[in-house]
Amino acid sequence: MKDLYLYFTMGYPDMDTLERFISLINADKVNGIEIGFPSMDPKYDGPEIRKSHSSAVDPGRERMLEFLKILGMKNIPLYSLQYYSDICSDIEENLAILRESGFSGIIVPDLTTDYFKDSEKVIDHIEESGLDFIPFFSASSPDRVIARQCSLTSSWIYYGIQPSTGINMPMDMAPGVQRIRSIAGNRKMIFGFGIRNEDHVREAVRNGADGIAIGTILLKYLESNDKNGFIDLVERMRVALNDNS
Amino acid sequence: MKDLYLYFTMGYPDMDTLERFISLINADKVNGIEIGFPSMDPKYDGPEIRKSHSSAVDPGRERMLEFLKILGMKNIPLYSLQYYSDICSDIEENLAILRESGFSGIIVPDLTTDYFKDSEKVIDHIEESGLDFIPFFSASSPDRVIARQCSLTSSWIYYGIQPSTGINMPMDMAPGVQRIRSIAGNRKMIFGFGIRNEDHVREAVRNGADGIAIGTILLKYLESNDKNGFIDLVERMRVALNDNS
Amino acid sequence: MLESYREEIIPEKWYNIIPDLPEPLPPPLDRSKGRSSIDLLNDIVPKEILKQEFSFSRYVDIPDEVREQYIQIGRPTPLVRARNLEKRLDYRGKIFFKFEGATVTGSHKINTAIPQAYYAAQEGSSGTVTETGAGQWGTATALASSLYSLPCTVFMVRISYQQKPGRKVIMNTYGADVIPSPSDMTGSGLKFFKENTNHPGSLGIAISEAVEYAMKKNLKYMIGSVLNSAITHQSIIGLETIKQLELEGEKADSLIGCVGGGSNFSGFVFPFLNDHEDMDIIASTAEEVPKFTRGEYKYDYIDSAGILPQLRMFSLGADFVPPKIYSGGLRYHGASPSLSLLVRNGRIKAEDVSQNEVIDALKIFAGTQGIIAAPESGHAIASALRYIKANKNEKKTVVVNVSGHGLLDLGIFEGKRE
Amino acid sequence: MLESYREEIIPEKWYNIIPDLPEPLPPPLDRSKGRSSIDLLNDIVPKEILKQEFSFSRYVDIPDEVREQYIQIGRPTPLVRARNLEKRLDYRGKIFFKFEGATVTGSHKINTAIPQAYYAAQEGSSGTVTETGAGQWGTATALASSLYSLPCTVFMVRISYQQKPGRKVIMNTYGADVIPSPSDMTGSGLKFFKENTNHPGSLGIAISEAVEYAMKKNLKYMIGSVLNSAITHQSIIGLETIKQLELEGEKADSLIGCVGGGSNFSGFVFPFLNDHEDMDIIASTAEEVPKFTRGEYKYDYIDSAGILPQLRMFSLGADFVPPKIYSGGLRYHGASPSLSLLVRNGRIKAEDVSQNEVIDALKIFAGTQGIIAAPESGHAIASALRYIKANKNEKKTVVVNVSGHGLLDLGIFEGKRE
Ligand SMILES: Cc1ncc(COP(=O)(O)O)c(C=O)c1O
Ligand SMILES: Cc1ncc(COP(=O)(O)O)c(C=O)c1O
Repeated sequence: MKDLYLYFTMGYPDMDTLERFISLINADKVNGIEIGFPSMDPKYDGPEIRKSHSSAVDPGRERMLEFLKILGMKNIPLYSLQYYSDICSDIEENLAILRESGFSGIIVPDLTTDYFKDSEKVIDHIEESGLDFIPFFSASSPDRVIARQCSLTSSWIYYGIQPSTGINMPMDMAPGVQRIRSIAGNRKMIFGFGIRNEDHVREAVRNGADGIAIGTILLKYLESNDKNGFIDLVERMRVALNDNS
Repeated sequence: MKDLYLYFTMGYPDMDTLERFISLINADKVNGIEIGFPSMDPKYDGPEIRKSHSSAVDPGRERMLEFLKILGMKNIPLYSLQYYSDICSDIEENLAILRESGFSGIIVPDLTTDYFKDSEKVIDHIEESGLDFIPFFSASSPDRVIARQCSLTSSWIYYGIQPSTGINMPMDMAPGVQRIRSIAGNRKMIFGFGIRNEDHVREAVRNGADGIAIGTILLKYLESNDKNGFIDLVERMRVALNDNS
Repeated sequence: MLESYREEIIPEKWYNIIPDLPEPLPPPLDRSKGRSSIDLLNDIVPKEILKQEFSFSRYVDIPDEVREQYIQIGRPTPLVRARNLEKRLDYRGKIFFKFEGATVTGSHKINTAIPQAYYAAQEGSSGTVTETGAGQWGTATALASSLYSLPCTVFMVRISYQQKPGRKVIMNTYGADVIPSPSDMTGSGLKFFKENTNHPGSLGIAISEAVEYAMKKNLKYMIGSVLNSAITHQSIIGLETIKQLELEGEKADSLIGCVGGGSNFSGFVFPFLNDHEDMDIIASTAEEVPKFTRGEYKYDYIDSAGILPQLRMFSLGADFVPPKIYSGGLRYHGASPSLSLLVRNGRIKAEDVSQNEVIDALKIFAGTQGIIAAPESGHAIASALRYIKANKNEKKTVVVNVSGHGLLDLGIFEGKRE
Repeated sequence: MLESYREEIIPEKWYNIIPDLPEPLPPPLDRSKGRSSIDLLNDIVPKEILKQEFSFSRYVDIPDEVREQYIQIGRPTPLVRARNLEKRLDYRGKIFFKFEGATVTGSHKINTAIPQAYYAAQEGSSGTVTETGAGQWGTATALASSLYSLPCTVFMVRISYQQKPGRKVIMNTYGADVIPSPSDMTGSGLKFFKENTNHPGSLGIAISEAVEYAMKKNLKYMIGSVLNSAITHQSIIGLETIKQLELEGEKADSLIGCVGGGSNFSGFVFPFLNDHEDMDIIASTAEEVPKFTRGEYKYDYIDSAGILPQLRMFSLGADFVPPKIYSGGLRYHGASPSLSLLVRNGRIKAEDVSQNEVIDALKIFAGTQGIIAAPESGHAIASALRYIKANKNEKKTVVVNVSGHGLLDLGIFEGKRE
């Protein structure tokens, strides 16, 4: 069985809608939920998710903690997606909140690119705090960075197929995946960025994905409050994933 | 013993002087005399011999025959040097005169260069008339021309060291001579053109000359009527020749 | 065996350094509000090029057809021991130069023009468009397009258009249309053209025009430098050099090249990096365009108009209009991200050279090796002369990439200073 | 192994055809009244060159130092299978071209300039002087002189001086002085200069000036073509080609080249002649300088003033002033004696090509092989195109000598007809 991870931006389109959609998620079908915390500059995201960051409604601290509590009760592993530029000043508190809300791990897309010198220290710190640091790799990750991060962590690996979320560039997936596999061994790899339909899912699986993460394609359902469409999409993705497993 | 050949232009500086100098020649020291018959265009000769052609006094037929008769009595082999352009119209009579005057052979410097197509016919004709056709070769003679002329003739070979008479260009004598030797075998080779002093003689002999021919350097003795100088020169050339043999 | 000699030197795969970098490469950045500026490339760049751009395979197969064209256009280019120059400098080490000016179009630019045109043709494109500074890239694009019967349009930085009429003649001879930039044919051009109809232009502006024109006319945009796919194609320079040095039984101690967008330098140097930890590597830039020494390492636009994505690189600002120096190919505000990363990280040393120093270096090189090198390449040569002077007593093996010939840039030899 | 590859292709000896000619070569003729015009060469030509000129060895050792310089200046030059051209012409045979434009000075001329300058330097000369038509020979002389630190003066046919300012810049860059000819610096020049200070000049006049200047200033006169020593040096073209074809497992059926004084053509073709009895060999000349088709086979002067000896050759008359065509290097009234002999004897076929046909051929070649060939070489290419058309259905292996590049002769591509 392959994994299905869903991505949401905190506060988008608003807290109530978001909560309603989260409540539709069935732990039988979905293996993980990623919550993106709105960033002033979500630079490695595509236009659609970027828009979700800038349009997200700020819930305030109270409301946010409440939301996280609800999330924590769903019995689905939770992962935060946060830019290091946003959390670096406040990392202790951030980690505490995540841990207390039952998060399993944290994805930091800009850590190794923009803060390479600090990255090992930060990874150690996160791991020591009791959260998993989820390595984020892409076809452009250098061998030595992959090897190093694998040695510092033990969780699954987030593999970004596309250069940013929500876009779809022609891609030869095999070489990048094979290279990471040859270094990371059998660690679980979840593929994300740019998965928009069942063909993309099947291609990811064919290329060795242990699961997929989707985000951009969910946005329109939340925006139009189309719950059936959302449920249907999750179902179709699930089927496409199983199709190959 | 190497051979020494002397060259004179008929009628230069005048018949009397020429005759007087010829009479100084000793058959012990000189192995052949070449007589150049003045040409309207002695093109393969250098400026000095060319001047001798243009300044030569025309003796008239009678006087010429008389001179040739005297020559014939010297008991030294005689060779004519004639441009084919001058004799082609009258070749029968020319050959008859030479034969009757006791000439041994004939050198035709322009035959193979300017009348290549006719050359074999002409050579045959000369040989059949009872005179030797003396092949004239130089470093520029092609292999096949050398081979062909050698097969049509049996006399010695005239080897022109320099591109024309009376000049002295830097020269690497060995390769040309060796090439001709490799085709002509042991045929006697007399080297001429540009021999002006004993060093030249020794160089020729060192390079395999069986003898040498001199002409341009004789001119000044005839012009100044310097008989002792002439005798002395011939003597010195003889010594230089023997020096190496 | 001749062919097999060539085939022995010409590699079968291009090399892409990204998987071997010491740090991850910051990805291109999409700052656009509407349509993704990365996604936009789908319309104007051949699919196969985008695949290469975004797949980051360490080795990329060179199609047989492209290898064949590499031979046709003069590859492998010679690696020559510059014995005359060594003598003149009284240098007891060794100086080699790789001469990309030996290609038929006169520079390394053809190395990437050919695969780009090849893929464009394979994918049924109706034509190509690009910008050119020095004229070398336009020339390469024009020929490559001609080889695949693709109509070609070139936006040429106006100052070069005026200084190098010969380049235009050659591009026309290859069948291309050449338009001085900024022009009134695109929005990005018109903006500057209206200000000053004799605006000298810049590569940044010309890129904007070419990209806009590609979108408008549904043409393929040819990538001259900066982007990783172009740099990957240029790896043929370094791969050949490694093989050639190996065949000569030599080992490089120092590599020196010039940097405009970074393609010839990176293509030359990158294949060496893995196995040669202790080499001196020097990137030579123009004092008038001091991207590494005075630029900032930041995300900045590829083009002046900001149509294309941003890249993390050393940059003087996408709106920087460089002075009119002879080295037209160095008049670019940035340098490719991978190279920028390695300069920032200290693996590659960067230095600026003035035009006067370049002129002197070009003259010494001409008088000894007989080669009229391109002004751009003159920076590499000048840096090599500096390096040799500074290491006079060490017997180093210095390898310089001479990216092009300067037979169409003779102004620099006439004592006319810009 | 790289060096050894080069050394495998570059011969150890030059080849001199004279001993292998079917007929004896008529010697140079000395029509001078005073001092022998042959003997005069002793003053102005290096001894070693005269030795080669008059010794007629079939093989002449190339000094090690000269072989080394041959590598420095870009030898061996490439032999390329012109696959793009074959495709364009839909030809089922094979077309190869030997590209002498790949030398650093851009033509075959450097092949003889180097040994001449080398011997001049060895013999302690104080400088060199020569003439140039297209500018290619002057460029080669300038560089070769620079390599041996010899001051160099070049008399450049005025029409070329005006049409090709770039050539002057390059010669100056190599350190040579360039004087438009006819000039007022010599008696032979002054004669024409007084008539018309803008006299277009001719190679014949420029040769006279250079020879006169050499005598006056005690310099070595560099022989650009026509004389046998220069042709012997050029045999490196054909010797390399033979080796390269052999390594490719190919056999030439046809050889095609262009003829000015005859040096590139003879150097290319002669080494083949002995072993290839049934090859088609075509010498291509300019319709405007139809030496073989309209000239006379006779003794004529090398130079206009008649300072040098006469040679037996096809000639349009030593005082012939050719029309101002782009192919400056073909504007010579005669052709070397050995070549003339072989044309007269029928072994080599000669044909004239018009400037318009050349322009078309150059464009086809540029568009397919990417090479901007010299206008002179355009004649060879045009003749090759004719030949291929005429032999469309035979699968011949045609080898064309492309004697130079035309990057400094772009006027011909601009549609400006002379
Ligand atoms: C001859 C030459 N060298 C170097 C460059 C600089 O470009 P890059 O840094 O991409 O090699 C150019 C660009 O036009 C060029 O023409
Ligand atoms: C490029 C080129 N080809 C051909 C020629 C003709 O000379 P030759 O017949 O001696 O090779 C010249 C002479 O300048 C030349 O520059």
